[in-house]
Amino acid sequence: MKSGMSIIVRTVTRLVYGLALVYGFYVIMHGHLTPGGGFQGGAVVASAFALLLVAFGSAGIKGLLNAHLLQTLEELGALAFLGLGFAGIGTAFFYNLLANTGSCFGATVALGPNVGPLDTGGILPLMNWAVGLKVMTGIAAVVLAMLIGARQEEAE
Amino acid sequence: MNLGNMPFVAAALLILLGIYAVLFKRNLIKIVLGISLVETGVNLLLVTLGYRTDGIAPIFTLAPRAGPMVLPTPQALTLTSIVIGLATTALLLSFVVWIHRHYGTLDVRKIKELRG
Amino acid sequence: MTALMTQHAPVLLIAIPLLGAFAVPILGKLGRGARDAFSGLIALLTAALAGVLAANVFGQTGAASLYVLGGQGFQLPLPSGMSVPVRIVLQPDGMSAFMTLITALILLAAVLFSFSYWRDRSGGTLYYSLLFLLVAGVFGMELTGDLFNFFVFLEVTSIAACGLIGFRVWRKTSQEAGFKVMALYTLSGLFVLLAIGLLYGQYGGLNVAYVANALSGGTLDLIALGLLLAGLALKAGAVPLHMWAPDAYGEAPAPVSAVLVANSQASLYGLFRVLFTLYGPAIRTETAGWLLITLALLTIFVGVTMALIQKDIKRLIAYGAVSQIGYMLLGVGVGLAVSVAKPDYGFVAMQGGIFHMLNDAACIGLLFLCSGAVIRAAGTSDLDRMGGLAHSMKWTGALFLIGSFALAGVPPFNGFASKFLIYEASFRLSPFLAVVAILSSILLLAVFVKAFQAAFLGAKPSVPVRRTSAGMMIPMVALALVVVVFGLFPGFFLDRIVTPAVNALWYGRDAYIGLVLGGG
Amino acid sequence: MKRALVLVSFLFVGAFLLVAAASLRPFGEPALTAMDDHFLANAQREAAANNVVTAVVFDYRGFDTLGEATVLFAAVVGVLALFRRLQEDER
Repeated sequence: MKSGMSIIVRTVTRLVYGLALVYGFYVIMHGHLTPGGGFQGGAVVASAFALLLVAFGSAGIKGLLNAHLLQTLEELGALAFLGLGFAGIGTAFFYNLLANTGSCFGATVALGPNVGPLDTGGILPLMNWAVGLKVMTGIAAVVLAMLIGARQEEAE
Repeated sequence: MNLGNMPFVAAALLILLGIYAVLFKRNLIKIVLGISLVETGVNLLLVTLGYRTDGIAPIFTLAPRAGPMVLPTPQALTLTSIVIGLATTALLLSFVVWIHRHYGTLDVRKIKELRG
Repeated sequence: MTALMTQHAPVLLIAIPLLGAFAVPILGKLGRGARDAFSGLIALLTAALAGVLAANVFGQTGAASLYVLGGQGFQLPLPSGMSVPVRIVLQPDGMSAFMTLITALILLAAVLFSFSYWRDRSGGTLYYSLLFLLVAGVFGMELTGDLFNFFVFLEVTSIAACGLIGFRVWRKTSQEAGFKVMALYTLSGLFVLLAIGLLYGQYGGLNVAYVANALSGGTLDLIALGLLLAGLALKAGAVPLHMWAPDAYGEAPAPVSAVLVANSQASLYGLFRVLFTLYGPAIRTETAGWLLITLALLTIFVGVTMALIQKDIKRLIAYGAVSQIGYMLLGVGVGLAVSVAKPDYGFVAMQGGIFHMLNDAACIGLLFLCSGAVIRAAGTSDLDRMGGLAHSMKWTGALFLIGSFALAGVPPFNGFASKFLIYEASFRLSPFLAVVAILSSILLLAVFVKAFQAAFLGAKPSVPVRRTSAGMMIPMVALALVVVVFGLFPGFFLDRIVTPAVNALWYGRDAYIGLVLGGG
Repeated sequence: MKRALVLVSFLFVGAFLLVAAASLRPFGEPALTAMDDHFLANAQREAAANNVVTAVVFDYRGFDTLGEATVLFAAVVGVLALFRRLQEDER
């Protein structure tokens, strides 16, 4: 158990985790257009991390991920989200100040069903990214911490 | 009782199953599972509350037809409550790991230093 | 800058502790000095904001004000002729402002105390982060005017509190308590969420004022009320749902126990808000009032009798804290029972119950901080194994005694001021209530004097004790000052802050609804 | 004795929940939908987002989402605190 799981699991993991990452980032990026968003996409990305951890063991990914780095990134994500909330304080906290302004993500949307231009949503896509960063690193940190905690117990 | 309300009753039954596990099971992991079941039941109730007959998902990107859409608020609430459920489960399981380390068991009858 | 602070005080009061919580772990990498300085700064800023908010609200004699999050204007709940508020609203009124003052006071004391109490422990940055999260959640619960938002902040407090209860992982009991409390908190949160779901399903809205206006008092509303009461009473630690409270207060680090009391009080605030503002005349308030009174008597009785048999100093104080929840419930319950006829003594009872929240936070906070100093000095929390601490810790002993007297309602301390109002008013409703309340207070005094004697008097201990450092002494003295000043000049504070808070609950329902829905 | 008490309270809660579920309005026919209809009608205009759920989550109820992110943050900090590296005197 120490060095991860069997060769089949490892091979499948090698094949799948890249796809899972791409899909997760897609879900985050299109959160304001298609089903999904920061939380869901972040969870998909984190599940790719978790897959790596399970298949290769915590030793197998050493150097790639560590709890400190993940924690710092998570805090940055949380701060970014809070900062986006503060950004609208000229009008009201959490005011969507970029929507329909023509600037970054500021294009207007045609009413009713449409193809979904990416350049819309105001601060919604930015929030999706902030939350996505927060969730993927947060869940990965939890999984890593619990795995290391369980290892310590086995060693005792 | 009308049969049209069966989805709500199903959610209530799921909640009850969870509460049953919390009250009558002796293994900490099973208690955590029971709590998760209660959470799932509540989430299910929230989502069913938002359903509108023949409604489509409240997303305009390439929507199949311009019909009634289901209510978006319960979905947003459910999303929030799912994440909260994840957070509680993670913390509960961490406590379980430590309890196992300290007591060497997960049986609630043997974990009772705090009484009175 | 000042305009920003005044206008946006309600949201900043939640956002600033959150900023602290998110940023402390990053700044903590610079070292302990940076961490402590930043934590202190955040705590001070939060307290200042609570002061600004209180000045605003009490300046307008406790009338509610609005803050619409994310709206075109932050004071516009219903733009362009809508009938339902669609955005989340913060709606601080006299009662909310009163509660934020309590929380800010306890936060300041706890953070100051932690500087030296937590100096040589691991995980300091995580500790401060969780502390700020807990406080941000408490502020959110107290300020929000939205049902689901209330639930979210309830869960923030639950999770942060349990992280702190289990923080000392090397103690077996702390992990047991952490699991137990987390499980019960989660269930209480889910009850609240279920009730909110039912109300949403029925009325299609989540705003407190909107739902309050729409409530009809049918079967489903009563079921939702039952779920809300059960969930919030559990979180507040009222008997028979108190089983988590002594574990939580007893196993958490001492300054956290003080904050947990503020957390319980926030749930109690939620309970009062549900009963007075959300439901109000939509239910039979006499029945609800007597239900509250029954809970109150049970809570007082069980709290005091269980405190009698405790050997552990923190569990003893914890049961004292449980019994005090009963006094608050008694005062407000008497008020609720007569809230249709609105006689004078009902108002007095409410004043007593609400004022007691502040007094209880101050003296229980003081006692918990003292217990932290005592346990640190004696190296044990077992009352049978300590003694003679007064030889080297005169001041801590004196402060413990002040806290005990205040808790038991001995004049001239603050507990007397509020308990006297409760005795007086509940006597008018039924003498039996007053007798139980007074006898329990006397018993509580005996319990605490016994604890004082066991810990502080007796022969000088053979091993040298760790004296209370100045950093721990300052917050204790500050809380003791609050205890004494509120006891000496109760009338001043009663007029300035308690009466507006009571008015908000007792008379303010129509204004609360009218502020959001327009009209009146 | 204690088990009987637990059983009785369980049955009580069960009856309570089933009555609640049965007395809710009919499934699929929400009665008052002013708030949700506002979201459906105006999310594209006000928040410029095709996904109404995302518009509700991040725009109309953005503060809830901040709380939700905070809950997750609290859980992560709590778990990291439980599995932190302890000092020698804390084992």
